[in-house]
Amino acid sequence: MKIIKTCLSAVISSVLIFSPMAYADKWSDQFPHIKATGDIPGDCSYEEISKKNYKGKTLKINTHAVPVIGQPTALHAEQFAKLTGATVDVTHTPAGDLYAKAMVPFKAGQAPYDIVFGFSNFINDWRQYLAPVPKKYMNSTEMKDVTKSHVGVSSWDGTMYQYPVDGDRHYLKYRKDVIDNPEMQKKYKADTGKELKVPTTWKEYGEMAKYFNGWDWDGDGEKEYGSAEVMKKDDLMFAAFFSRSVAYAKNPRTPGGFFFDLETMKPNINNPGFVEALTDWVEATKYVPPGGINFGLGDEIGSFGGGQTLFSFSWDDAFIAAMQDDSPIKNKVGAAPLPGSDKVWNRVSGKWENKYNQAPYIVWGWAVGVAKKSKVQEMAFDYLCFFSNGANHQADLAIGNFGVNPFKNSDFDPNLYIDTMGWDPEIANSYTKTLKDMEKSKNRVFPLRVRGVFEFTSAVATGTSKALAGQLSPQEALDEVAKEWEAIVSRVGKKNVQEDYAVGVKMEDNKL
Amino acid sequence: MNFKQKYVFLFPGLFVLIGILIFPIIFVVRLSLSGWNSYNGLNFIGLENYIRLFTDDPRFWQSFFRLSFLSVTTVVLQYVIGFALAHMVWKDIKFQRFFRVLFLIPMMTTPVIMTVIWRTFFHESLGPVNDILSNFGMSPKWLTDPTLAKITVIIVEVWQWTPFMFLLLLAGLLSLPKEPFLAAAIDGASPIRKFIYVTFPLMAPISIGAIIIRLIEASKIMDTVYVLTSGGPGTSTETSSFYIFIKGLREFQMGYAASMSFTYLIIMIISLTFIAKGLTKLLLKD
Amino acid sequence: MNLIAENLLYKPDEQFHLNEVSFNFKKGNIYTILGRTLSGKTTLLKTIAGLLTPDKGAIQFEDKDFLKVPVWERNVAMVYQQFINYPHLNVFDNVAFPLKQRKVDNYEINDVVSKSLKSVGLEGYESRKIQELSGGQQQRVSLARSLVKNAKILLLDEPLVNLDYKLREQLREEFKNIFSQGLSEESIVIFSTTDPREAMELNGEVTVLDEGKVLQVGEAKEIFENPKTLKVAEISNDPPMNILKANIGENKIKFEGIDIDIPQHLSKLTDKNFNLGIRASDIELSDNGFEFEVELAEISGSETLLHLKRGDAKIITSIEEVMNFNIHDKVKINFNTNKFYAFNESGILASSPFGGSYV
Amino acid sequence: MGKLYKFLKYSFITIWTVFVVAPFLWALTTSFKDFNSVNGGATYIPWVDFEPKLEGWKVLIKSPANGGVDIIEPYFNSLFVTCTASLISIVLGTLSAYALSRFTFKAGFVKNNDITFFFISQRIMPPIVLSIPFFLFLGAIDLLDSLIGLIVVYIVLLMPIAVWIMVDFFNKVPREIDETALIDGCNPYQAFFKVVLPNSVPGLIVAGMFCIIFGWIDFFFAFILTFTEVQLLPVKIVALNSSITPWWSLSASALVSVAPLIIVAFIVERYLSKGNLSGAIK
Repeated sequence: MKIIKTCLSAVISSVLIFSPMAYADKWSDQFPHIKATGDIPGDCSYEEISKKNYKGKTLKINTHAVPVIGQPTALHAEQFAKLTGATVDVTHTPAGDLYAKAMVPFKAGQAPYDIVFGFSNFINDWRQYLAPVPKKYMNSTEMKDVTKSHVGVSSWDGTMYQYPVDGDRHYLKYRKDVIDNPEMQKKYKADTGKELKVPTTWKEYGEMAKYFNGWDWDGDGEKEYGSAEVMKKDDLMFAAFFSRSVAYAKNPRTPGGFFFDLETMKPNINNPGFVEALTDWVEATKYVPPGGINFGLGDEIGSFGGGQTLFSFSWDDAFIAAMQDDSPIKNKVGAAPLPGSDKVWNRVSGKWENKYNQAPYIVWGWAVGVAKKSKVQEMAFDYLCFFSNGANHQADLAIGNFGVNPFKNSDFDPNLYIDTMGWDPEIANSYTKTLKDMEKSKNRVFPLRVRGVFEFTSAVATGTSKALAGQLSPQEALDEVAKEWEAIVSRVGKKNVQEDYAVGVKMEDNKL
Repeated sequence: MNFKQKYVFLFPGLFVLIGILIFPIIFVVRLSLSGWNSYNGLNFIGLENYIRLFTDDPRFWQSFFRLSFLSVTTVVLQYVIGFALAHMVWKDIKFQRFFRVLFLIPMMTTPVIMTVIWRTFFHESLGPVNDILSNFGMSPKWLTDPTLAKITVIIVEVWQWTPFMFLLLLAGLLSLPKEPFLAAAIDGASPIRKFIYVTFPLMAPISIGAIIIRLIEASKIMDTVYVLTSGGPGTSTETSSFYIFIKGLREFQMGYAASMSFTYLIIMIISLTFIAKGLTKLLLKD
Repeated sequence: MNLIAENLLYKPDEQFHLNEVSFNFKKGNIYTILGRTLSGKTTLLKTIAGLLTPDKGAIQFEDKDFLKVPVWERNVAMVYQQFINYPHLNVFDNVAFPLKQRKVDNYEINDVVSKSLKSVGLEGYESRKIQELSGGQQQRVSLARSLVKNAKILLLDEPLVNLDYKLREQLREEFKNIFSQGLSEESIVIFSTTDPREAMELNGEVTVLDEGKVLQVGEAKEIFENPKTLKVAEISNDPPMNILKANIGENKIKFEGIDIDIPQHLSKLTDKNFNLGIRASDIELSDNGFEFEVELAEISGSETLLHLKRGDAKIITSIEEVMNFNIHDKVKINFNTNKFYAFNESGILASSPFGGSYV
Repeated sequence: MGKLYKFLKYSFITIWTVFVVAPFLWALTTSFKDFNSVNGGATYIPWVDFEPKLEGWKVLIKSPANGGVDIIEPYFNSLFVTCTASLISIVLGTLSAYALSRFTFKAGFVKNNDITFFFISQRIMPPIVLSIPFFLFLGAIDLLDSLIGLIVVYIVLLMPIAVWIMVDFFNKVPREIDETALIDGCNPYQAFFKVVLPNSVPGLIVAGMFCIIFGWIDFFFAFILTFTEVQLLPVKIVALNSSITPWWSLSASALVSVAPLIIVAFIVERYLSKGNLSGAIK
């Protein structure tokens, strides 16, 4: 099948040389990065951008460290410079420092960068310093392809401040070679009396992880473990906790806020739903690899991607790492929606509802904006538009460690992964289906995007990590977080937080 | 000596320092009276930050005591080990130059980078330490046990900064006058007595200086904690400067972070003064 | 034209370093400042050099206000008790330093420096490093350096004190020679010392300093023979003059149960109680003397110093030979009564064997 | 000296040597690994335990568009900023230290020791908070993102160290040396430059070394105060921390960044060996 496709595309492209579409090859000769597709027509295609002349102008960009997002930024900068004659300076900054690196100059009234990369949940703090995406780009062919939820994540109350270049979400990654292995299924059934299948609840997840913890189940001579999770008390940790919380605490029948009760602005964070999730998480410390409660995202990726654990559930990276060409577990992993739960807390009635519940967490991910004070805004938007034009985006998707993930409707075509990346069709299908279903779900949670968001998330990280370390019980830890949240709300001003939070709730309640 | 030229010597340095610092220092004080954060500008909220700090932030004080424990422990260890090493390579030892240079090197590594190496070194499933220890049936939780994590931080700090003590003390030893040692030798003093009654007292002034400056530096312990544990597990390795860092650059509560820093500065100046006096009393008896 | 100081006062901390010091030094002479350690000698020399500025008082030299002249323009030279040289320069450059500073031409420098090195006995050492020299040689270098300048005021701050006995004797002789030939009529030499013998041998005017105060000024002989006060008597003798609380009655001097006939020169004393002074060298062992107990016996060179005690009276005597004593031995001594000094109860010399009196 | 003492001495030195060297050896071997050989568990010997790769080293010179960080320019930037700032700090710090060691200052209750402490106390403030004011300050004088701006800030970081070491050092150089120079006709400046300074080389070397070290290893200010024009080595290396911590390239960079300072260590050791660190005067 694959061979036929390759031959076919070879034939097609050889035909194309002599056709009017020969531009594709003109550009791909010059820019080998897009050799798989050639230029794809669009408002920001190579062809269109090459018509611009930015000679003598300088574009300054702060982006993430190489390679994730950082490398495509630098690569497209190089291409952009070649096409337009502009000078493009790129700085690379570790993820944790991106916020401060841009925020310090913003607050000081400066704009040392024309383009700043960050995360989508910076939007509320940053938007006053960012230029809204102009109409021209909103109507571009490239933008039209972006999924609705990613337009929502990039916008604040209908105005887009962040240019979509990447899509992020949390989903479940599992070892297909174990879960789908009949021998293992038999063994698991014999030992536990339960079916071994892709877990649909966190309880199942925990049981399986515990069962597959601490023994060599893939026969490589090393011990394997249950699950790799972001448990290190850093800036990403709270997201992992929210991913585990949505199943218990996001009730589609109680609109009006997941993190807070929008009306009263009372934190929900210590309600039984969240406490249940944290209890699960504390339990999880028993089936993570040694040192697992000090794992950051990098460790999680390394651990799952390196074949050390059965499960993992945060950003795409671990999955992509596992599917790299040189990975020992290439085509041995599967993607699935986050587990759900058999019960969900109803904060209105104050009771558990014994109904199956599952909710995708549209976690924040890479986002990028153009500084309001930038003197080269047009060039900056052209660059961003160029960054994610059809040809670049498809080529970027194919390179795992670029960190560019699907966010366009056209990205959910399994063939893309089968052809260009050599994925097993079954895996590609489950991957795209998982992502597509998240887009369709009506019971989603969007990231918290109120002002001073880091005070809130940092409090969550501190509280939950105390629970993970056994310093506090889950209830005590979350009570502490709730108290801290209330203090922050009163410091920031209830009205302000409420106003900001309403924007997110509108999306969650599918009203936008 | 007292010539008017003395000002020409002192003032360039002093004024350059003051010139560069006067604005930042005043600004920090002003900042500490504001609610400067991600959404507020440089407003004026009086002593609110300080009230919050003193009445409603046990975490700051916990981190401060943790810091005191960590910095005092590391500095004491650095001093003892540094002195021992300096004394050992002071004279008659083989490969003297080699050891002297070798013992200096850890100080020259950039903490943010070197600590990453240490993190991999102590990595509980992929690092060499537990790989070797597992042969003996041990697998200490270097970074995930609240107590052991503190010890790991101490180990890394000791590794990095013992050379500082070592260098100062070795330089001190090498510049000691010879006469007292001759006298001690004539008296037939044992090596231990010689150390207690001759070497140590002669080294007291330099020791005090070295300890104080190390305390100042150790109190800023931050990169190590950030990279190794991010203050975890829980809050068990969180120090003042790391907490200020979290509040300041992560949560962007700059006003509050400034008030913490200013308070911290005052506490440090006072306690360092006392420590310096105490050490002087302790080590320079006459 | 003289070096005149008036009421110099220097009190940087609780204690006086100089307390109303005045003097009048004339060119062509050697002056000795005699005083114990920390008596203010170095302070005084540094004040003259200009390294210290007194809190009060005035110094005049050649009719100019000397305090307004900075050190480097005063044309003084100074030798310290520590062997101070420039460690980064060799012997020649050390000695040549002040000349180069004055921009004297090289030819002359060579000439003057070799002459000066010769006079201190260091020919052939020109290119040696300072650290390679012995203490005595180092001190000669600094002496040579102070001589090449032809300074108007030469300050020597206990230059011999850190040398061992033999070298000290030798250098002292050389100093005397150098001073007697080398010094022009234009310069003033000021020599400070703790050693009374040194002061006597230099044979110039002596100023006795204690706690920053001038106690007595006079020819060395005069100070020796007629010390103005008890303090001076102590300072100007080595070992210090023995002082005994005594009283007079029935033509006897009485102390600690000892009765001695009053010598001629003390017969006119009017006070009943006084302090009796007697030099260690004026006490001798004698079988029919008074019994004292040995507290300590020190042998120094060819002498023996005996620390003796009787009741509250403690005296030191020197014996011109080496003898062994045990502690608590009883010895008998006699006083050379003609050498008795008498100081009144406030410590002022009442009568000396040489007829002096300040009462 | 007893045999026991000797035994203890050599055991201690051996243990410490192992402790000092271990992380470097670990970094060395790790620098030749890649993602897979790192995540397969701890391995030590190339070819035997794992297949060595040069990726970790290549990353340091590749351009970002090719997935590297290209540390060459930052390397020289770091050297330049560190050396210049150290030099200025040493010059200014040495002058101030000399004044504080030799002359008496008094202004109200402020005396020499207080001024010295003022200098040293500049190092107490946690850098996080100073970063914002420094940012505004450099912004106001238009020196953000420039080598000069960094040098200005580093002077504040380094001068206290220079002052501290040099005050200590000058206190050990007999003041009679300068006095003699003054008496020999030097004014205070000449005395300082012709006599005191030549005899202070060991102190200057040690102070210089500390300045260079503390300048070289600073990350924080370089991070906050530069954007695109100027990049210093530690900032550039830390930017290797993408989502995955690349153990291999960080290991290589740790070794690369410590290399120039080893030369410094040798220089310092030479001066130590000469034993004239205290001024060479009795």
